[in-house]
Amino acid sequence: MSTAAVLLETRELGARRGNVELFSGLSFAVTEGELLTVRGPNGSGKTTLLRMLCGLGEPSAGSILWRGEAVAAFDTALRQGVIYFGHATAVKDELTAIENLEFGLALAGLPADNAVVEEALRQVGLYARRQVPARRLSQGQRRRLGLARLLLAHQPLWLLDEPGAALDRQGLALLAQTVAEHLLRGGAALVSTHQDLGIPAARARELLFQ
Amino acid sequence: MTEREFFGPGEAISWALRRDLRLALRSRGELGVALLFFLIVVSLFPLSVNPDPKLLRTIAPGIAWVSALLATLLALGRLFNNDYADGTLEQMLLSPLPLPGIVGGKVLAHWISTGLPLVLVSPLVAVQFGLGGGELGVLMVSLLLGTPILSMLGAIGAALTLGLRAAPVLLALLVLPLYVPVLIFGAGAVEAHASGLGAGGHLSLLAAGTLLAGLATPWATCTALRIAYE
Amino acid sequence: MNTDFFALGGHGLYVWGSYLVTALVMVVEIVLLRHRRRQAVEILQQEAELAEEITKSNESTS
Amino acid sequence: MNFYHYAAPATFYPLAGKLWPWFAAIAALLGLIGLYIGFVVAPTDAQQGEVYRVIFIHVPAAWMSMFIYLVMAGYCALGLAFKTRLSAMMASALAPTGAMFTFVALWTGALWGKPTWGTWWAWDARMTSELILLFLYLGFIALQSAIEDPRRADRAGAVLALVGVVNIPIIYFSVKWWNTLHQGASVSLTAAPKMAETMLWGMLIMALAAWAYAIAMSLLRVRAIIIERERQTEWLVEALEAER
Repeated sequence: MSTAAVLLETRELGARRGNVELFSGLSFAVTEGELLTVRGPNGSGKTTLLRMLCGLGEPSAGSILWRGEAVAAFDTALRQGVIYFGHATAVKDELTAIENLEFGLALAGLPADNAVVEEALRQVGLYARRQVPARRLSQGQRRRLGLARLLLAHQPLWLLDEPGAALDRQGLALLAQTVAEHLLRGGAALVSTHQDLGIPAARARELLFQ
Repeated sequence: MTEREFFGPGEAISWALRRDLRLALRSRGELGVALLFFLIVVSLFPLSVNPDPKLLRTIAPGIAWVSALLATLLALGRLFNNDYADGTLEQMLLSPLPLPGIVGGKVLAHWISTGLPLVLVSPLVAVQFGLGGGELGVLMVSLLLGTPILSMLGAIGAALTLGLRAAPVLLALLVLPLYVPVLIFGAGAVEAHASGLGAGGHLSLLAAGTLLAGLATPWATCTALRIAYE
Repeated sequence: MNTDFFALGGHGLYVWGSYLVTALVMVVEIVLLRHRRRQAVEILQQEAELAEEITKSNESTS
Repeated sequence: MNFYHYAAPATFYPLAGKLWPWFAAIAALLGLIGLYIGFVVAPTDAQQGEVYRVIFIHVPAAWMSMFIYLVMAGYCALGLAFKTRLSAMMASALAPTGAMFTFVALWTGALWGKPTWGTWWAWDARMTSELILLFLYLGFIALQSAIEDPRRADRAGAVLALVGVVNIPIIYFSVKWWNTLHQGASVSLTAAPKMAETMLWGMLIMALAAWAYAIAMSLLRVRAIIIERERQTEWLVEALEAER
């Protein structure tokens, strides 16, 4: 087995929604350079798990460890080391594509200098629309804006919830490439998806939810 | 693959301030509504009581303050709701930037875009109600010192009612009782000045209140926001 | 007991009004509380019955 | 035998079941004694005549309304700090009783004020603060009932109660500063000699009765809350079975 460092670990993790148990006794670890794909039907708790892991919500049982240390919800270390890419795009209608990306990067604690931001927009194919208010972008283009943020992210762990939603084939390829490069740099990713994203990874595992 | 270790509150405040002010500028229409609401409510009072100049001058500060309270309340919905709906708020909670700083910056931006305009249009109230120059000055200073407290306390209520169906009504029920001291000192300052007692005491208490609220409320608001997600 | 006791120097209405409304509010509180408990227990029983039915139907189908 | 043992709903539910009848009995007994002192033993007041007898519920109700809010805030702080579910449940259980006492204090205050000062309502510091206290209680109850997830309801209510408890003295002093119309506090150490000793005793006993009543009510209510929250737990089904 590899000797890569463990980034995130869960021990006997459990979650409830109201009085219904979503999952329990979930223990796994994510190491550097590893891709963990979470699969399962709607309502099985995939999103709940991902939100819990980034600190948005407390488990009903068990614990989460970040680099070997137990962390609570909204833990500082977790907030510095993890990027969460959820259903909501966090794109502001009133701001232009370039402003959205700059504010998004700054919020994630990433440097947002102009040349880099423009290059990222060029890569996701939004350079021509960079000055357009986001209200006039399509759903897929909004997701691409999120992708541009990922391109520049250097948090070690990425939690991606249905990252392929609303993306066209070219967008999916770009997503796969971005995640693959992140893994090569020694990052790790936890991806919940229904599609096959075709991310090339040296070490990949699947987590199946019933 | 290293993460930056430290982010100061100044960075967070300036991020939220720049962003929310830019958003406010882009949606000026919405801001105008709160301001217009303030002016309409103020104008309703002389029509509902009696246009006797002496009476109007007596009730003017109270009316200006009650209207400011209501206008702030009306605008509070915007503080977190849009960010909640489009997912930006969860990114703020997950951001390595300190949350109290982000919240502080947001509240400051909210005050600049909704509270400060009220201060600036208050001379219109003075004209409508026949207030003298000195009284107007005290009214403006009291609004300037007091409306930040309204925004800061209101932020706690807005965070507590985040995403609830009954949020607007509930927000009023939660926040208005807490506004009582601000109302008393704010309106009282003008009265004290008019009766020759001097408004210094009232105004310094308002200033102290703003300072205290500025120190204490961001943390309460952050706790309330996190509770809404947990 | 005489009428003086209830009249309370002409202020009987105020005094008894206070005490009666207090008693009334307390009774209302107790009634609401009983209602709340009964409702909670009922929901609990309904849920238990529902769970039983589900297990039964599962047994019969399998 | 530790704090966490008794803080578990499973242990507290039967304990509360055993305790509440005692507090209810104490409340009834002390209430009867207090009423007897208030109406039979205590003499007619020289200045106010018979109407002062409202004091035997007005003052205890006003004390309880403030005391319960403080206790509630204390439970809320405990719940936020240690995430003990029971303390949050206790806070929710106390709120309606606190609101009830606040209403009683306002109602009896109005009925006392009319014959004594000739007005049902005056905007003095104590009455205004009491009114705002009622709004704070109602806001707390409304917020908790508007939130479906019990954990969020508990914690949001806790933040509100703590903000409220910081504000109550500020509200009180601001209103006091604004208007000092009312007579001074009826019971304070310096003013005590003004009042006949029997009156004081009556009032204290009534206050103790109100205190026991509040405990009995909150214990009963916390039991109902536990039933609502702990639905599928085995111990609860057994406990309910045993009670039948």
